[in-house]
Amino acid sequence: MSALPLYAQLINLFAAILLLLAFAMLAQRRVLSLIDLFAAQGMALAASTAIVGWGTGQSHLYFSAALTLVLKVFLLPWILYRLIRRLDVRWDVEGLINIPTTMLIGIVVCVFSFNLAFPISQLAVTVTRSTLGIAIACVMLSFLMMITRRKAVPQVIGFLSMENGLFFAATSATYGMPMVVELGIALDVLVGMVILGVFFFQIREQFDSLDLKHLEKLREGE
Amino acid sequence: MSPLSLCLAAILAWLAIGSIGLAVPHRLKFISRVLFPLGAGVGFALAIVALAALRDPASALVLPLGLPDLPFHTRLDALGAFFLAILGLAGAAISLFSAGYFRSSEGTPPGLICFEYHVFLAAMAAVLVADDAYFFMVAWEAMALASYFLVTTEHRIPEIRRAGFLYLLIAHVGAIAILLCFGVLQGGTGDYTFEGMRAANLAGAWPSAAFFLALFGFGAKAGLLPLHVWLPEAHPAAPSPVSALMSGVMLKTAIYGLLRVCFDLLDGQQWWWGVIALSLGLVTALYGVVFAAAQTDMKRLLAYSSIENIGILVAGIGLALLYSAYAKPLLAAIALTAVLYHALNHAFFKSLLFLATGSVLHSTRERSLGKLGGLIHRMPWVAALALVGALASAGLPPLNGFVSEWLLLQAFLFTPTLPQSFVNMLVPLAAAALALAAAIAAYVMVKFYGVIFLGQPREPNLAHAHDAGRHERIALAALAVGCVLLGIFPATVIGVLEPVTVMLAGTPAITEGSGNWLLLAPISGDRASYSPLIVLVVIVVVVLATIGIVHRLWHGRVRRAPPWDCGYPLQTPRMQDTAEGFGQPIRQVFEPFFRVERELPTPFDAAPRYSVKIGDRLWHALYLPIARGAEFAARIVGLLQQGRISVYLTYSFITLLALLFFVR
Amino acid sequence: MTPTGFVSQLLQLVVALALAPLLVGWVNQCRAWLQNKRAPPLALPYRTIHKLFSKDAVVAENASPLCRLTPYVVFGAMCCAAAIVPSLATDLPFAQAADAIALVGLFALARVFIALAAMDIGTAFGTMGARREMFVGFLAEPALLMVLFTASLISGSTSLPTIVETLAHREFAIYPSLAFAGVAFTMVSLAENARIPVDNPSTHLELTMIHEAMLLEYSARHLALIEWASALKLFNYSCIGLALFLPAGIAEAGDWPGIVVAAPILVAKLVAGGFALALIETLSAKMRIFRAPEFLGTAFMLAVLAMLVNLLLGS
Amino acid sequence: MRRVRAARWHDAARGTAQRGSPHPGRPVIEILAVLGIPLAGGVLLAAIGHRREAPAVNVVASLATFLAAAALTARVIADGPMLVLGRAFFVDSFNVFLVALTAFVGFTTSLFSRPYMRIEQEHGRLSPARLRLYHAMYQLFNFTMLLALLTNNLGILWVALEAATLTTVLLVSLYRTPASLEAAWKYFILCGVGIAQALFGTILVFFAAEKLLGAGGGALLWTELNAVKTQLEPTVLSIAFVFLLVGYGTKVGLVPLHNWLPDAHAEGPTPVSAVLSGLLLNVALYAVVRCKVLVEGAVPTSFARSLMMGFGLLSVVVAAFLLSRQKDIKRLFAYSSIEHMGIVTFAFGMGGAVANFAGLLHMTVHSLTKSAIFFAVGHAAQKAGTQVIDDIRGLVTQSPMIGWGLALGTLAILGMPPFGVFASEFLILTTAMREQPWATPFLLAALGVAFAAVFSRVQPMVFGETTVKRLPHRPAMIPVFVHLLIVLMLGLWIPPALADWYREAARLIG
Repeated sequence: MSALPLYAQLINLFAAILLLLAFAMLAQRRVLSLIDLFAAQGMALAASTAIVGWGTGQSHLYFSAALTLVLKVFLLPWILYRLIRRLDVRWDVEGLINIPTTMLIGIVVCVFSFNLAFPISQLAVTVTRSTLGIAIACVMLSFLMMITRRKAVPQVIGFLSMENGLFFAATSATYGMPMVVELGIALDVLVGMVILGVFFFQIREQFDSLDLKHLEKLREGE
Repeated sequence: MSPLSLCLAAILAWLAIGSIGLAVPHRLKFISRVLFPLGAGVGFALAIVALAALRDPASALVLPLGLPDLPFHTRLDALGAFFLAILGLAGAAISLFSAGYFRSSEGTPPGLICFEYHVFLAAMAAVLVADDAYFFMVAWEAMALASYFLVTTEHRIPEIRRAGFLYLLIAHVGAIAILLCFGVLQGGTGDYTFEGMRAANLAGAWPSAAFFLALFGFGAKAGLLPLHVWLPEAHPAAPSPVSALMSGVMLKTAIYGLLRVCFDLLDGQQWWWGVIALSLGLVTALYGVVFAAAQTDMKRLLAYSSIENIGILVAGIGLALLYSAYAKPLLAAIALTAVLYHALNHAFFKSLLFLATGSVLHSTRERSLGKLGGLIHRMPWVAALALVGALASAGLPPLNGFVSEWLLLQAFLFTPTLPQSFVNMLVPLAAAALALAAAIAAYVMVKFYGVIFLGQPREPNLAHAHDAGRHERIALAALAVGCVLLGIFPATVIGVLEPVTVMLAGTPAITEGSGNWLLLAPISGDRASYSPLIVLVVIVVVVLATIGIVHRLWHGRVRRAPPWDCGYPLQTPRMQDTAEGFGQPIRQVFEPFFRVERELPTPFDAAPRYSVKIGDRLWHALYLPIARGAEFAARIVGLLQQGRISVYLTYSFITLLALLFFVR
Repeated sequence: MTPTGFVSQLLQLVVALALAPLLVGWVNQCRAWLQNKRAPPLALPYRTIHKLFSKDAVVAENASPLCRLTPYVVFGAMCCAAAIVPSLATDLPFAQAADAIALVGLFALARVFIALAAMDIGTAFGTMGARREMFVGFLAEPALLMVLFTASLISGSTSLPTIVETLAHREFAIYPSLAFAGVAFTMVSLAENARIPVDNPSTHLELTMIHEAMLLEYSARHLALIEWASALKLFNYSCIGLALFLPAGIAEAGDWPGIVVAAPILVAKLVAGGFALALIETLSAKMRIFRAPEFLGTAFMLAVLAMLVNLLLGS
Repeated sequence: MRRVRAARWHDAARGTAQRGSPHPGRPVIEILAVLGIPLAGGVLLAAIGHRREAPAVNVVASLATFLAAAALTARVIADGPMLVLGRAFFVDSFNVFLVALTAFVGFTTSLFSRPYMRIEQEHGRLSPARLRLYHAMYQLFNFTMLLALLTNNLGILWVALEAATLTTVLLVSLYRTPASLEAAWKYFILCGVGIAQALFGTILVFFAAEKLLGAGGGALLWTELNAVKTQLEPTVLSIAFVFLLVGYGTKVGLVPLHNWLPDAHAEGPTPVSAVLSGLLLNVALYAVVRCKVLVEGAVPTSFARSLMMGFGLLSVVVAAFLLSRQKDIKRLFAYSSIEHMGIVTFAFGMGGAVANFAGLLHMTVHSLTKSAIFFAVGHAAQKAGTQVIDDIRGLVTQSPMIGWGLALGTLAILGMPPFGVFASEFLILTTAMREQPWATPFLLAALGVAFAAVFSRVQPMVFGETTVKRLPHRPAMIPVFVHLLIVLMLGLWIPPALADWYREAARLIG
């Protein structure tokens, strides 16, 4: 490991933090704390992006780091906070299926994604290749989180953190996608968030709750 | 202009007539007095062209339509020409009848009926000239569609809708099988023209696969057991000319397809194909005729009798396959002649009978045999002409039905020359079954004719029944004359058939020298010979002579008196046998065939009523289980979709993981 | 058509028309003796026919032309049949026109017409008779066909004269198949000629009638013709039986003495056959109508079995 | 002449020839028009979409788009595939044909939506504000799809598809009923998650290509990738393809990722169902196929093909059985869309000239027929005031046009000749018979079940005694019959130009 330059070690550190945060979100019950965790994840992501940019001299990564910072650390959490307050579901607590099992599945998924990523990262030219596995793991974990959630807001947060994982993969495994694409992605995420915000209200006024169990009417089997 | 292009022109003409009808949907007089006779004319012309082209070498033509790599190939050879002739003749007569038939439009406007009717005709003709898989399938399914819409003309009646659905479903399944059959036949060459299929040589089990697919697919259209269920539903549902067209001509297109595949496109027939086709055909024949005997609806009865005739045809095809598998072309030729001849005969007499039921239906508004009777006094024309049809269909000499059965039985009698002893044992049984079927057919026809036309009217309103109109009479008469002529000039007809048998079996059925225009003798004079004309003449002479002598030697005085009936005074029409009563012996003998639901009155019933419903065992044994199976599978699959989004997400998640797992 | 052929053809037809009623009379007489009753005179059938011819025909009011035409058609069909079946000689030009299958067809034609005529009036008994007649027929007809097929498989031909020639002049051999066929044929002809055990020609109990029930509405010349036709039918069946199972004595093509000899031989055979028929009728009892299918089914099976046996052992 | 063009197509397909090399007269204007008109129309309608002339504007915009697309198509047919605006846009026969189709169906649907939406408004299901939203989103949706088709950049392709999801989510939830909200929510979440996987796949492709093409943007351009596809890293690409297939496959509606599809189709307004079935699914499939081409080049084994065949077959079978449980008419046809997408996927999975040809043909006829059916169904549902099959009866007796449109459309979609759907199914089945005999029994069983299921439901709707009432406005039946006529023509005669076009596209897909 000592062979690695400092920035690479830093990136690995941040990668580990991201993974940790992903697990934390998987286990987290309370909506507000979820949002905080999400913001933290964004922070870590922005930091790692910036470091990659600094380490490899890819100047455009600074932009994307800034973008991430603005979007995922300030804008989205802010929107979420406001929504929570307006919908006052602040004290919404998720009745999770028991956490140990979820954790166990999560770990299995992690191992799987590391295995999956291993042959790929062998081919990578980038120094930060070993982080690809972590990126996949993050994606999978947030997927798992979305599955386990019964309420609308946490599910959306899971969706957004999945976006984080992807973004991390993009920056760490490859030194960032072309700017156009990143902008487009960012725009989509933002718009999507707004639309979801609108949705929350509509769902509220229809079912006066954000519990997804109201959204199970359309079905085939009975 | 070549015959083929003339045939195509005829198809176009029919389409044009139909479109004109569609353009003026409600002008009934114009449609019935101009368009339908026009269609009849086209049909007659087509028949003449086809008959003329029968001896010509096959001519082919490629139309600039169809798929880019597979344009519509058309070809006119002896086989196609013969069936075109059937289509043309029967179609002409039926169109003429329809001119008088379609009066008030119950469900569908007459223009639309005219359109569907002529598209139906055109599609059948197209099937017969098609020379590549795609064109064939297009024409085939267009035929099914047009007939479906014709069947559901009076779509307000739920039974009719149900019948139509069943018909289209089975037709579609059959069509899929035929498509697969072509898929096998092209043998990996990717060439879907029939030419390519002839060239392709199939290895191993593929030919058998093709044969079975063809038997299934065409059997579904022909009403072969166990795919016959649609037939007795659809035929009664349709307007009578349409039933006549379906039963008289459309079923023949299925026979055409079977012949085309088995003898033209496939080579190297296996003897056991023959055995299977033979047994299946005979089972179908017996099944059909036994059910016909038990029917109480005149059109259902005829529909079941069509099933019987189809069975006989398929049995003949099986026999021909058997012979050609054992390289006995002459015998195969005889069997094929019998098949073709019977197809021709059936087209005539079954159309005649269906049209006759149409006239009865029109003048009495009554389809159930239990409410008819004594119509020979009210509608003498129809009665007289229907008698010809009934006798022909009962297979009595000297009419046409007998000739084909005679030929087929002759063909059976030659089997001892086969190497396979097992087959030799089987074929006499087959002959016995055929004879039995023919005998029951006579029973059925006596029931049909006797209950409808003879006896006393079973309902008062029958007193107002009126005879058929001009067009209808002419059409019926034409068909009846056809039955007689086909019956008394077999040698000539077989001479006409010769090119077809030569094409299919490689040799004519009648060897030179044996027999002449008067005497039909397949192998040799002292082997077997039959001359209906002489028989007819002798019978007529004897009858006339007897009449003359009796009136000469004694007298011809006649007194009218009320019927005696053993002196029983209080005769009412209800005392005659009903249809149920007449069929009851057969029902009793063949009890296991039926699924009988009886409703017996108790002694205390205020209004006692006795009713018997005859059901088809196969329906309950085969079709309902399949339907239930599909429903069950659907329920299982439906369970996948529980409406919970997390479940759906899990699906995606697991799919993803599984795929990734398998990829690495 | 050779002159001898023409002559023998004509002769045979005349003989058939002449002898048929006599045969009926003979059978009735034998039966009377066997049941020790006083026998009716042998020539009674002739007298009956004559009497009927001279009576006025009474036809039901609602009878259609079909009803009046039928007797003639039936009679004509039976005459044709009589012309086909070789009773005296095998040199029958007309037999060319109709072979064994056509013969069965002719019988069927007669049956269908008479059944239709019976339904024409629309009386209870008429329709019942028609139903039962067709019911008996649909099993008897194929059985007869199978019997004929057995013979034609032996002789390799379906034309009756050829069959008879081959059968008459083969070197002596046991044909087990013919034994089966013989039994089957006997049963069939009992049924077809409305004899006990299937039907009773001399019954007057309506509910048991088959053949008679169909004739209830006929009178005078029509009845006479039908009676004569059924006599011819009996004659034809006997001749078929004789031709198939003891063909000896039927004349070859073109030997005059043969024909001269053939006539007395035929008479002798018929006398024996008629007695046998009477015997069977006396010994057996009439069975319920719904036992008939079993009886005829047995006959059918036997006939098919005969064919199978023939394929198995013979040829 | 055709030879020459074919040759040009060929090296175009290799893509190396014209990298950078200036192409004679690039259709910049057309492309800008095709993309710009709907965008501008969307913006305009966002402002005035509630006025009573808005529907007309909508129609005009769609018409203009269609004309521009036609012009573009003409150009591409005339002088081969080309890169436009640097390397941002790439048009070849494959996507230009989809562009034309999309623009055409978009146009006819706008024609249909005019009376339909007015009737909805009179039935009081829509407020003017919603109508404005509807019109704006309709145009934007067209824009996103055309963008997805035209762009040369896999990343932009992803962005466009995501945007398409967003716009349609708003359209699906237009009525704000509980059911429509539920449908929209599921649609959003499932497709969002799915398409996120697709993004990951795209990243992996980028990651693999970067080594060859350098990080400088070129590594996401399809033409560049296509040029070097043989040298791409197989393991990475195969994993990438899994992500891409699962991602875009969710939008195609492949079983078991299809669960959003019936809900979205059933609950949205009918014009939206029409464009979803007729266009969106096609575009998503287009994305899958583009990626498949790359993977095919990189991975020696045939795993991409077998994956697609597997998904296709599964979709066909499952959808066929689900069809026989439907009570809602729009759900019914939604499932039939799943079935047909399965068929097309299966065809592309088999690959080869004939199968690809058939697949393209099937895409065309399916979107035409299915949108026609939805038009008819929409009006039928409006007449009966419900989408429940059992409550819609006897259409022909009351309004023959709608009844016959529905009946013929149904028969066409069920693969009845002489309609075009049969032509493609004929080719697919016979090819399968030759190359994948094992698959044919499943396909046939599925087709049979589907026929029984759909037709047994539609027949009583069309025929029989009627329950339906009159409409306040004349229904728009012209689009229905125009579509059906085209489909009929394609069944009987495929114009040679169109055939060449399909062939060349099929060759590109490989």
